[in-house]
Amino acid sequence: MIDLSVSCGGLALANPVMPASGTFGLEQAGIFDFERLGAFVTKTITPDKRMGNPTPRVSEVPNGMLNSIGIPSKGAAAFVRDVIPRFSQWRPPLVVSISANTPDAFADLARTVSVEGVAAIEINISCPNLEDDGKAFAMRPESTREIVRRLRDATALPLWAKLTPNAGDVAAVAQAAQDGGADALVVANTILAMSVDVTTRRPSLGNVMGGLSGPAVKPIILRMAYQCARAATIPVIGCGGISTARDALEFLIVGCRAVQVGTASFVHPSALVDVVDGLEAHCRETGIARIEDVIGSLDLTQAEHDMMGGAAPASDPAAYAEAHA
Amino acid sequence: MIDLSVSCGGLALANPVMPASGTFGLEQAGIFDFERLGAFVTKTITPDKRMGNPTPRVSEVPNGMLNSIGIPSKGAAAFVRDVIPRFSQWRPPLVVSISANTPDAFADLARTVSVEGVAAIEINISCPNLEDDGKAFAMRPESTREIVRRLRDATALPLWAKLTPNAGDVAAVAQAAQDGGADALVVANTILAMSVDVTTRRPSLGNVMGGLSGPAVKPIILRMAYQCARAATIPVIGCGGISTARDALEFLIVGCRAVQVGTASFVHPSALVDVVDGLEAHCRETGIARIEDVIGSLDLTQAEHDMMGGAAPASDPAAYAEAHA
Amino acid sequence: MMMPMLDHDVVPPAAPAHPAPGRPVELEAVVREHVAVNDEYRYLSLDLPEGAPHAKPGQFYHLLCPTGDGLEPFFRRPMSVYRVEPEKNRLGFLYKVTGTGTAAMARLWPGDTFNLFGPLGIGFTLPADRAPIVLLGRGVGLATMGPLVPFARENGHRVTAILSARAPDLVMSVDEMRAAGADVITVTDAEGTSAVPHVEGILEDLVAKGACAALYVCGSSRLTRLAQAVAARHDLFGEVALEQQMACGVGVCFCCVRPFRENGETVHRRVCCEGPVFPLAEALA
Amino acid sequence: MMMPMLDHDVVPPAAPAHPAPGRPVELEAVVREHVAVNDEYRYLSLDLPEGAPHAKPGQFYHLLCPTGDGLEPFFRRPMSVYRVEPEKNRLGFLYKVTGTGTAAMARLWPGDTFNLFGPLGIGFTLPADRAPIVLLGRGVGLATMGPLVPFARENGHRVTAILSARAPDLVMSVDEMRAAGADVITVTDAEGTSAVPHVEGILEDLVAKGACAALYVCGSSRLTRLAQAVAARHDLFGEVALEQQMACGVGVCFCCVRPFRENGETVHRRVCCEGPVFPLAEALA
Ligand SMILES: Cc1cc2nc3c(=O)[nH]c(=O)nc-3n(C[C@H](O)[C@H](O)[C@H](O)COP(=O)(O)OP(=O)(O)OC[C@H]3O[C@@H](n4cnc5c(N)ncnc54)[C@H](O)[C@@H]3O)c2cc1C
Ligand SMILES: Cc1cc2nc3c(=O)[nH]c(=O)nc-3n(C[C@H](O)[C@H](O)[C@H](O)COP(=O)(O)OP(=O)(O)OC[C@H]3O[C@@H](n4cnc5c(N)ncnc54)[C@H](O)[C@@H]3O)c2cc1C
Ligand SMILES: Cc1cc2nc3c(=O)[nH]c(=O)nc-3n(C[C@H](O)[C@H](O)[C@H](O)COP(=O)(O)O)c2cc1C
Ligand SMILES: Cc1cc2nc3c(=O)[nH]c(=O)nc-3n(C[C@H](O)[C@H](O)[C@H](O)COP(=O)(O)O)c2cc1C
Ligand code: FES
Ligand code: FES
Repeated sequence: MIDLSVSCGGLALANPVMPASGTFGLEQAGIFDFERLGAFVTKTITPDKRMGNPTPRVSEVPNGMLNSIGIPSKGAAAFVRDVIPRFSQWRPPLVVSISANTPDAFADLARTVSVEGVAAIEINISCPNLEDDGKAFAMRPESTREIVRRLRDATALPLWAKLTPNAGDVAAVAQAAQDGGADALVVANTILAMSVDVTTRRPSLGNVMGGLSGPAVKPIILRMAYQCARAATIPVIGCGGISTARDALEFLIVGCRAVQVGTASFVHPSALVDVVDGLEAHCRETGIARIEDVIGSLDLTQAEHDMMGGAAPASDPAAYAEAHA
Repeated sequence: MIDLSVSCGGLALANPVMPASGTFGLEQAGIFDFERLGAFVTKTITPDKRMGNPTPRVSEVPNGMLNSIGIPSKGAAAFVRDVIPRFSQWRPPLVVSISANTPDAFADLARTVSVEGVAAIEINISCPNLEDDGKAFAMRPESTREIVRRLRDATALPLWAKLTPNAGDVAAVAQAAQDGGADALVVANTILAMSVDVTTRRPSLGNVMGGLSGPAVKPIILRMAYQCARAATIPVIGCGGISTARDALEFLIVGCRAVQVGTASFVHPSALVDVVDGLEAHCRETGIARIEDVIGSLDLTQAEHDMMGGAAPASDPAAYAEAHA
Repeated sequence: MMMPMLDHDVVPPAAPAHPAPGRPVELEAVVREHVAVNDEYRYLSLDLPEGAPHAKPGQFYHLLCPTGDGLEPFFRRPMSVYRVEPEKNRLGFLYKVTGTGTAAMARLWPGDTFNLFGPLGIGFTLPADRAPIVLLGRGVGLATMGPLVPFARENGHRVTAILSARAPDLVMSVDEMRAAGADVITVTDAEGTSAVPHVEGILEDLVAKGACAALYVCGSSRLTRLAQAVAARHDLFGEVALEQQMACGVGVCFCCVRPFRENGETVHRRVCCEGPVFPLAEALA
Repeated sequence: MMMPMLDHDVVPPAAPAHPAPGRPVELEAVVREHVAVNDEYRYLSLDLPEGAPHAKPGQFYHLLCPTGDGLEPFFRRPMSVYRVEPEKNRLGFLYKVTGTGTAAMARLWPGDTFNLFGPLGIGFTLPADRAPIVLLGRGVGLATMGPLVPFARENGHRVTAILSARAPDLVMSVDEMRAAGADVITVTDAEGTSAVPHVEGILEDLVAKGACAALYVCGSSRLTRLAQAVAARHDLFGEVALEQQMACGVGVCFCCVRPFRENGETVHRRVCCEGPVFPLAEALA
């Protein structure tokens, strides 16, 4: 028996695999086995009812997708009443994603969803803070520290801060979230992007710009997850372009304690369970008893790999202390 | 005859297509017709001789590549003596890319390459500034403004500032470069990223992290180019994932006056000339006489496209004023 | 309501309740036949694996079109079932090559496998009382309407199909629909018979003759608005099958919404799981 | 130097000058034949379009392996020519399936087109004076060495090929090389004959017999170091064909560098355009 369990951000998870917010819902209950997940993560909810963005809301790009869904929401009250109780029929813990446009509303919402049946709160701080010129909370370390502190005071539940990859210094934002009292970091949300229909000269999204996700972002988000795992001591949950167990392993190896799978489920409806199965198979095949042993196992020894099957002599390390081009 | 000429950053270009720094060299002279390019852009040179980074220096990822070449360089003196004169046999203007790790060395280098045969200087300010804790100049507006100003004083040649997509607020950096006296902006360099070989648990690059380029980055860089074109009045040159004329058109439509093609040339050696041909063909087929008419022609009218061939009623715009999820 | 219900898909006009769709699965189908129907449309027939669930008329599959040679569709593509043959464990699509995904699909050869996810969405409901129905379709809409004819006939409904197209050679399914027992009327742009007033005349005639107690429409906003007007005028039951770009296909991503009228308010509904078949009166077409 | 030069690829050992490579082009070749040679290697023969430039021994092509069905190689893959048949306008590769690109390549069928870019790089040079040469190859190295045998024989050189492999059934090209006029010695791990001291003995014998005036090596760091030692000991001309990951293939990206000894200093050279064939003594293997 392979032990896939991990402790992560205040929760004990049966395995490190969970859905990414906005790509998962009760509608999938008939499609794959919910009991196989490490946790549930809901679509972000907002205090009030919202419509979301104009269509087209998605567009495909090479190896990825753009979305500008916005956050259509039935409001917090309806969510607490109608949705949360329905998750109690399954064992995995429920993580509720929340967002709001002011610190007050955000804190209120955190209180509202701190109810029986909710195991942790994921805070989507990639949304604009209307009290800070509309800049997203997670764009800067200061605003991140403040909002996390506010929310830390508002709830006793574990708090997972979901960062935005659009920040210039994600590692500093990660540290700030930890300082503010976050129990885990989700790295990261979608990357702001756009595409244009050359024939009509219109943006392919009704909202002009949208978030990029899927395999195309994986190398960028993996780098950020690695930087955050080095900068923070709280667990990092990798999220961005993970489609297969191999992708998940990359994130675990650079130091993530868990992963979220989003866009991949749109292409392969059973992607989440396939990743769990794949992790187990990988451990079995490589003689790993506990997935914990994979976490943070990145090998940084500088052996230049040799294309001809021998070890090449290491080159002068001093000459190598250069930036990437 | 389609008029592909554009004026851009102090130069009159026969067409808006040029190579991206580090992906072009005299070695290609036998491979495609150099006379067909809008301009030449050299690999970044540094003041002194450098070795570059350890191997493996490249790695492929879905629809893109990672590189950590570093800037191997024979030094400025050898470059001015041996390389610059050889470009005089062709008509397109020569843009020399330079970089250095201190403002002083950067300014000296700008002076050194301000010689006969050089039409403009592209400043690669994505490199670390050793006097600012190793943070790249272009990560923040202030350091960008300062270095551009320093270089502005050092040379009379047109100055193109090449920005880094790793900055959190690229539009602010663009404005700062303009304030500092740049004549054009190149948007952008590679995005910091990484990948891991799950079998060896080693980073796929000898340098651990490297720059992502190729089709995977296009939607992100296109968004940044659009933001910079709105924020600045000087020309923006789009660079990131452009492989075809359609890709180039997307950048022109969002407001770029020219484009650079990099990684695509590694897959299709004649990519640069193919993009020029494709732009001409597109203009011919769509009845456009001058490529200038395409620049900045993005259509932002909110017509929700209807999948069924009619115009759907526009939804409530107020409800749509939401952030992307 | 005291009328006998033939099937749980057959509901009284007053309160059309939607049947719950069968549980969707991801499966590898095998291409049986792949032919050009006319210059624009292709017919793809697939063998399903043993035990695969079967679609109801109006439901769709989400297709993983093959990648390669410069065509790299990323999303799945939604496609209505055109022919459902549960007894033979077969399925047919009628489709038009419009972009990347359908172009990739057009390269499938007999014997190739094709990854499908479905059946998805909510299909057509029939009125009670064996009431006569009228189908109104154009373009790709004909594909979606296809399986409604035998389904309605088997349930005892008289069916009239009004098929609209740009030119006579682009009208599809005429023979199939006739063979399945429908009266077929074709209208085309080329013959000048497809304009709204003319089609409206045909519909009014059918209503007057008692041949149109319910209206089904697909493939054209213009025709949808016409059907809405006629149905409202005569208080007819009606449904419309709608299209929207899809990512997940199962209701979680909210990209496939369209606007609907509900108690005087505009609301968004997801085409993939609240449709693709919707009450005619509520669609904002 | 007063020796007659047979060809500009044939240069005196004292000052080996490299021939200028032919101008590379991107072209669509057509698969003629594609067969498994043994459990690990495949042979791919291609028809080139009329007028395509031909490669010299040691040169390579940069291959655009087909994408599709989960294999999406992004870069081109470098591959030495194994057979060059200019008179028939044909080209052959001998390759091992090791990863994404070669797995994609392995799916090519006769009749398929295959996009190549080349010929690239600098090939082998022969010593002057019809001096006898010795080839030392292992694994994929044998593919690179392949065309050197007929090339050397045509230029009047006696050729001895020492072919190393894990097991006897993995030694390739023995018959071809014999047919082309080489003396072939096989050494294998399985037979315990491939260890460095044993191969060193064979080489020393050949030198002593006057059958080894120049050494060519490819496919093994161990054998390269051995060849360097023997060549240095007896002041022999020698070349080594090296591998490194490539992006551009033409010298502009600097990803394919390897370290070399040059006037006591370590320098980087690009395998794609300064090689892949390098002076034996200078490689840091
Ligand atoms: C429920 C449903 C049933 C359908 N049934 C059929 C059918 O039976 N026969 C048929 O020919 N077509 C049908 N369509 C339309 C079909 O989905 C599109 O023609 C197809 O997705 C186009 O993909 P593409 O890659 O060729 O085009 P592209 O333009 O390259 O597609 C780009 C993106 O837009 C989406 N898209 C483009 N057009 C449509 C559209 N009309 N509806 C939804 N998404 C679209 C694609 O799925 C893809 O995500 C149906 C659509 C829906 C929603
Ligand atoms: C000049 C030259 C000539 C060669 N000739 C032959 C030949 O005749 N027969 C043969 O079987 N192989 C030859 N090789 C090796 C061949 O290029 C690799 O086996 C091939 O690139 C592996 O690609 P992949 O996608 O299957 O493997 P992957 O491991 O999936 O490749 C990942 C990346 O690493 C690169 N890579 C992996 N192994 C090598 C390698 N050994 N050398 C260079 N790049 C590598 C790939 O090109 C790709 O960019 C040659 C290499 C070079 C440089
Ligand atoms: C359609 C869609 C909707 C999303 N909605 C949300 C959301 O409501 N809240 C949130 O924090 N992230 C949202 N995301 C971002 C994902 O949770 C995830 O961070 C991102 O997609 C990267 O992961 P992936 O590449 O595995 O999809 C959404 C992503 C997609 C594609
Ligand atoms: C191999 C390689 C080397 C590069 N070297 C440089 C460089 O020396 N200076 C620089 O400003 N950018 C360099 N770049 C970045 C490119 O100029 C370009 O900004 C980036 O690759 C994005 O464009 P692309 O997607 O078209 O390649 C390099 C990129 C690659 C792939
Ligand atoms: S396609 Fe995702 S909700 Fe309909
Ligand atoms: S592969 Fe680009 S320099 Fe050799």
